[in-house]
Amino acid sequence: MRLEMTDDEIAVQEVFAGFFADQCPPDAVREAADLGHSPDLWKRLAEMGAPGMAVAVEHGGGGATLSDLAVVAAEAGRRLAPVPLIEHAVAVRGLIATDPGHDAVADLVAGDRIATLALRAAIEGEARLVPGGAVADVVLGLADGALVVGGDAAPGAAQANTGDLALANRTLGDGQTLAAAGETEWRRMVSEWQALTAVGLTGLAQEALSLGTTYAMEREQFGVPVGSFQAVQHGFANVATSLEGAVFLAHKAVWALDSGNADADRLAAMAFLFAGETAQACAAASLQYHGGYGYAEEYDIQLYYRQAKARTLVLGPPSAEYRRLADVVLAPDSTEGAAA
Amino acid sequence: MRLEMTDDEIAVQEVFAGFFADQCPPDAVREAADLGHSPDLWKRLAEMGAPGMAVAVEHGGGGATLSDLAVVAAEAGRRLAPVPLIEHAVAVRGLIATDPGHDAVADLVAGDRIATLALRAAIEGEARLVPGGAVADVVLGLADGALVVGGDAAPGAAQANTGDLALANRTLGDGQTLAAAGETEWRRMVSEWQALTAVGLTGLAQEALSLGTTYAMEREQFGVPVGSFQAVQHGFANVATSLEGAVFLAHKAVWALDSGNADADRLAAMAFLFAGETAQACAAASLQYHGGYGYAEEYDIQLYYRQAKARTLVLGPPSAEYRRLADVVLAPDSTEGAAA
Amino acid sequence: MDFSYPADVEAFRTEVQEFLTEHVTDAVLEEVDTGTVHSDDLHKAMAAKGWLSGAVPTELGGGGMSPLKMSVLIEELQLFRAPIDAMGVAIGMASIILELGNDFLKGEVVPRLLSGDALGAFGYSEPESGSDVAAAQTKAVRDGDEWVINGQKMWTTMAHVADYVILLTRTNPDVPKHKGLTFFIVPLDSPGIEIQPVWTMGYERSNATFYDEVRLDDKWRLGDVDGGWNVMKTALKFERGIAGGQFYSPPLIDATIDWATDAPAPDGGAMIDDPGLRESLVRAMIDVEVCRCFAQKTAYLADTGAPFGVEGSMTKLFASETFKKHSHWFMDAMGPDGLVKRVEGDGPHVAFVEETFRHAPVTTIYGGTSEINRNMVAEAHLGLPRARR
Amino acid sequence: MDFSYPADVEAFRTEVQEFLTEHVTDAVLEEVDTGTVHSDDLHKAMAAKGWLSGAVPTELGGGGMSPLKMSVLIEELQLFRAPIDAMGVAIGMASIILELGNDFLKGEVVPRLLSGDALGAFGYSEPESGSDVAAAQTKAVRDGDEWVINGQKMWTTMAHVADYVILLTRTNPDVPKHKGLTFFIVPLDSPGIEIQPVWTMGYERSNATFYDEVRLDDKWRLGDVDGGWNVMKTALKFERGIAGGQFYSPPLIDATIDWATDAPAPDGGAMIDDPGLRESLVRAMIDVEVCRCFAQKTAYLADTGAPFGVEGSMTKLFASETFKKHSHWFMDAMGPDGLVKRVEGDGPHVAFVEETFRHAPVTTIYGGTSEINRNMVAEAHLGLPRARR
Repeated sequence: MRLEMTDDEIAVQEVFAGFFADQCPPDAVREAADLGHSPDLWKRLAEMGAPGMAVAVEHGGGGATLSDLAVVAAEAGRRLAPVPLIEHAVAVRGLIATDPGHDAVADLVAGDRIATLALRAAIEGEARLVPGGAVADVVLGLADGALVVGGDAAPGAAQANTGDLALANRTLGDGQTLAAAGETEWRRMVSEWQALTAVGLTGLAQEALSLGTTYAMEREQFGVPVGSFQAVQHGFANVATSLEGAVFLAHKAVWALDSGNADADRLAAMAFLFAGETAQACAAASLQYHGGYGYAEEYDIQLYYRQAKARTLVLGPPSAEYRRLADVVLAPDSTEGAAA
Repeated sequence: MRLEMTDDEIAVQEVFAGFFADQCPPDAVREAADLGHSPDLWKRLAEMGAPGMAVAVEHGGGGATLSDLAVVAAEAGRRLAPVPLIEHAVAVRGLIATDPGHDAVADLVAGDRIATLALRAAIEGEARLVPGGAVADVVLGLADGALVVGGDAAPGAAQANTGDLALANRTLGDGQTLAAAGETEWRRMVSEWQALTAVGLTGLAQEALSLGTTYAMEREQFGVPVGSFQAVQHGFANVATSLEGAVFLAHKAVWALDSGNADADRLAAMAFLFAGETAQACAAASLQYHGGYGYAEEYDIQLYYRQAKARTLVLGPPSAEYRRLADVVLAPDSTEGAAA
Repeated sequence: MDFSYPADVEAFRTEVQEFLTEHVTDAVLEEVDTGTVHSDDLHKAMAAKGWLSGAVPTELGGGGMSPLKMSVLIEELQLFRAPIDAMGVAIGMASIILELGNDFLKGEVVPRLLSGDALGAFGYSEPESGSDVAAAQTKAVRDGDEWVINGQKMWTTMAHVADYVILLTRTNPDVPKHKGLTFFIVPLDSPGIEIQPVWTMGYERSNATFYDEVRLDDKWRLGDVDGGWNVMKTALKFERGIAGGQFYSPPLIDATIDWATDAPAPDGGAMIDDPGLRESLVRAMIDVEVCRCFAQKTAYLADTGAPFGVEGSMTKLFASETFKKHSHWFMDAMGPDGLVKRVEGDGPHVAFVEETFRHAPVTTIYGGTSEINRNMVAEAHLGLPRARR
Repeated sequence: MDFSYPADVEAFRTEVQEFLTEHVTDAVLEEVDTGTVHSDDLHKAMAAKGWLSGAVPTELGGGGMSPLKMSVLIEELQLFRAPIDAMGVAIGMASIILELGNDFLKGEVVPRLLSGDALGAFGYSEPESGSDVAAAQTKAVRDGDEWVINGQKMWTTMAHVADYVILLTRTNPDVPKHKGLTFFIVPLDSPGIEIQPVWTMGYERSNATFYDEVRLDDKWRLGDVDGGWNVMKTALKFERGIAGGQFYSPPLIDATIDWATDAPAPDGGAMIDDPGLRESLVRAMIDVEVCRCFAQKTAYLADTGAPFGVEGSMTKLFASETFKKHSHWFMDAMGPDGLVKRVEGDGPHVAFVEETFRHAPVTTIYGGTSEINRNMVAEAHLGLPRARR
């Protein structure tokens, strides 16, 4: 047991915290809003080796664990980085797991091409509102029970959306089949996406909360800082407490995936759902305690409010995921149960 | 339009506020806990004419409106009166509406015998956990689509329950049929019960809130009254605001029933659901701000906490009622719609 | 109690509905979607109906439309998604001038406001004073018969299309903050005024307005020198009677139902059959009924001449907080579909849930934050002591 | 991060589970249901296992069971619905005495507590001082080698079965309130002590204890005269390490699932298939996972010697507030069935949801209210200034 970052992880965190602070200030996020993607930021991330860092060395990757990648995901989330880093990483890992000789692997690991994952099964060959779909060269997804890799061209334009994400519909119907019965492989990728996105959402939430408490201590009304009112303090305390728990649970899910824990899928879904709600709650509290200014485009907290919602909803309606998870944990033959 | 009580209603309120304050102090509620009913209090209420007050004069009643009766229901709720006043009143009205010559009518109107209403359709002839069922001589209910009046004897003992209500199972299977297709008549009674109970719950909630704010101003910690902390004030303010709305909505539902408004059933269900949630929220806030003492049996707020829940749940799981109401307001041929 | 409306008010409601059906066209809604929450055609048509002057109290020379009728008008406007800001400012500003203004202002400004020829804007908030409005720092210094104004206002919504701003200024910095304030009606074409847009998450446009050596004849002063707080209290009194915000949710609920009727559910059927969504829709409809009760009670109190300030605070708190909650519920129900924004050519009915999600949070801020309203309910309704603030 | 437990801790968990499976019988659960949340058989069996003495830090002469093992023990006890109060008091009181007590107390009291032969009770709260514990007014006045104690304590849970109470008294009324406090270990059979039951909504029994001219030799004093606040800080340090409360919800969730598996749904099928209930159950399970993470992190911090006070506050706040929320959810799901109380002869597994509903609210009060914990999180975790309190 070690519930702190290793020295290596701390080193990675410092590098990427500095990287995103430099390369991805809020104005860069605003500039990338239309496409939901910054080619320049992606290029620099590729130079850092991030797109392939959690790919095995034998496939040209960095050989890092998901836990290592999660450290990067947290920093990317903190700065709302407009790049499909998590989608790309899990798609490439999934492609290699099913077709290690696929001719796109080398380019993808290097970050010269971009991969993504359709988070919901395609309907009549079409995967709707795929994150990173506006820019990905390679799209993995589930179509009629098969894991396929689709090859249509990236549209280069996002469907305009609440969170300025690179969402686009992509065709999977004419794709190449990686596994005829590929739901297990696809589910593994979705779980990795959920766990890493959960960590990313906690990074987002931490920054949202920090923006809120900082503003509340600077802003005075009635002669005292807004942050000195007990009602404001308690509002912050509630979401900060949930956030502390969300951070632990997200990292636990990533650890479970890394270590092959039987609970990994369940924990990943739980971590994602909880982190999504918590990130929204943190952003909402900080927005409220910004008063009118939070609502102004030039303030950053509104970016976090919108993106917390969008990064949660890209998976689907939360209630659908709660019910899917219920089917897992409440199955008659489940060994789960609350006290398990 | 008149959104205040009439002078007559104010007079009724004053009489019954005094009556319940005298005759139904918290200790009387505690003493009646096992049966969930105080025969003595019922007898005195009968002497006041309350059981038959909303029955037409031609049937020996007081000829009052439901709005008048609601004034009494609010005061009964405020003091947690352990009598099935609302159940009795709506059952008698329903009996007279379908069988005015029924031989129990005179006794019931006088309050010499007690009637009640099974709030959920009987299953295999058995109505479960009927409010007032432990003491009612006459039980109206729905069995296989028919409105029946059941004649089995009152058990004289309640199933012990969270809210110390006179709950008991009653047999309707061998009852007398009042209407072979009686769902409309039964639904009318349930709506009257919902609207009047909504008013009763707001009375309960007002007293619960008052207990809480009074205690919070008397109780000092850290040298100041607990009620001077902003977090406590905001907790109270939220539930007080809902309560103000619940009071209006409950009275609107009663008015709609009295005036034959087409929306009456819908408003009654809405008023009941909202008043139930609000009463629970008021009692919960006041309990919390009592600190440990609220939890002690000798303090009254715990009575309100338990009864707010019980008086809401006797109808059934709230989610079932929300969904039934959805079937009404979301029906394709409904003229409702939010903007209606 | 009797919740029925008098026959003349019901007839007025029908008249309003017919008017709005005709005038709140898709073109008007698209005009509003430019960010300036105003349609001049609609505003002038309402003025022509006599609804602006009608709303001014009889004793001030207005039409004395009853608070009940006003509440019905405001309710229907909201249900039709019509912009109401310009109406509220015009009526409010005209009423204040008629109650406290000089003959010049009454003659020059009021007729133009009530005919719809001129628009007003509120100039209370400043960068450093939002909820604490009495902390205003914009300076007005007397210079003979003139005043010289320097400072900055924030959230001067509609200033870029308006003709007048009702400006709160500090005329005496050496007394307690409530006692050194003075109001002016300022023509927005006065030299020295600069208006900068403030765009918001909800794509509404507000403004920051800058006042640099703006010179104003004393006739533009409203109320006594250093008597601004009394003017503010009068302004708040009028504003409460014309405040919207009670019926934010109905159009959102309707838009969600429209979507759900056609949207396929994951397991077949339509989303409108989803039990969770159905429960949410009913809960939201109940909240709307509560708002309807609050709005009716507030209007009733106003109609009978009773104070309705606390009822107004509760209405605002409940309506805006439930609206924000609903905006989350229905975004969530739509999932990824809810995220897709309207793009040019879509028309005003596409993506309304998404737009609402971005708009909703500000409703718990402007016109009195939820925190301020909770303070008010705790003190004025529950009798709790003033908490530190 | 690595969330796996060391092999010896996993082995210990298995040992605990086997022990509890054997010892937490229905008879024990029924004994607890008398209202005194204690089973002497279970307590003594745990003492015999060495788990009481084991929990005392090595440097104080105890077994030095690691915080990780302690957390596993406390987790499993809660999952088995076993009473833990007596264990917590015994370990806490023994540890404080070993750290700060004199030789007499170490020799007389500690062995009896750790063997399970004697039970302790906490005597901090008073009628007028709950969260504000330092405001204690129970007086101790020196009289030669003796002290004379007069006053009243509230919430002295288990005092009616206990042998000792750790009593917070005021020995100097003329200094700031934190500086005039002194602790004593008081034998509960001392002349002048009266114990009155305080029954609660949850049917647990607590006590009010009255001290009337209770005379005590100075050897029963714990720590310095007027040094009580330091003793309190030590006590809180030990209590945090043995605090339960993280796993209230799992037995409730399991009881709900048991009920729902058999309960018919209104439209046919079983309630366990109801989508709304399924979503609630999953949400509650997620909250439990979060509590599990909090508990593990707190134990980990303790294990590494790091401070864990803020983590403890967050754990308590989150676990108790979600538990109370869950208690409402599942009562509501059961509807009228949820209201029916267990009656004599039903056994300890019937109506657990109902009992939980009555018990849950106190968990957001005792051991630090949610309000106090929010203050703590705001100040110590978020660095916000001390609000007025």
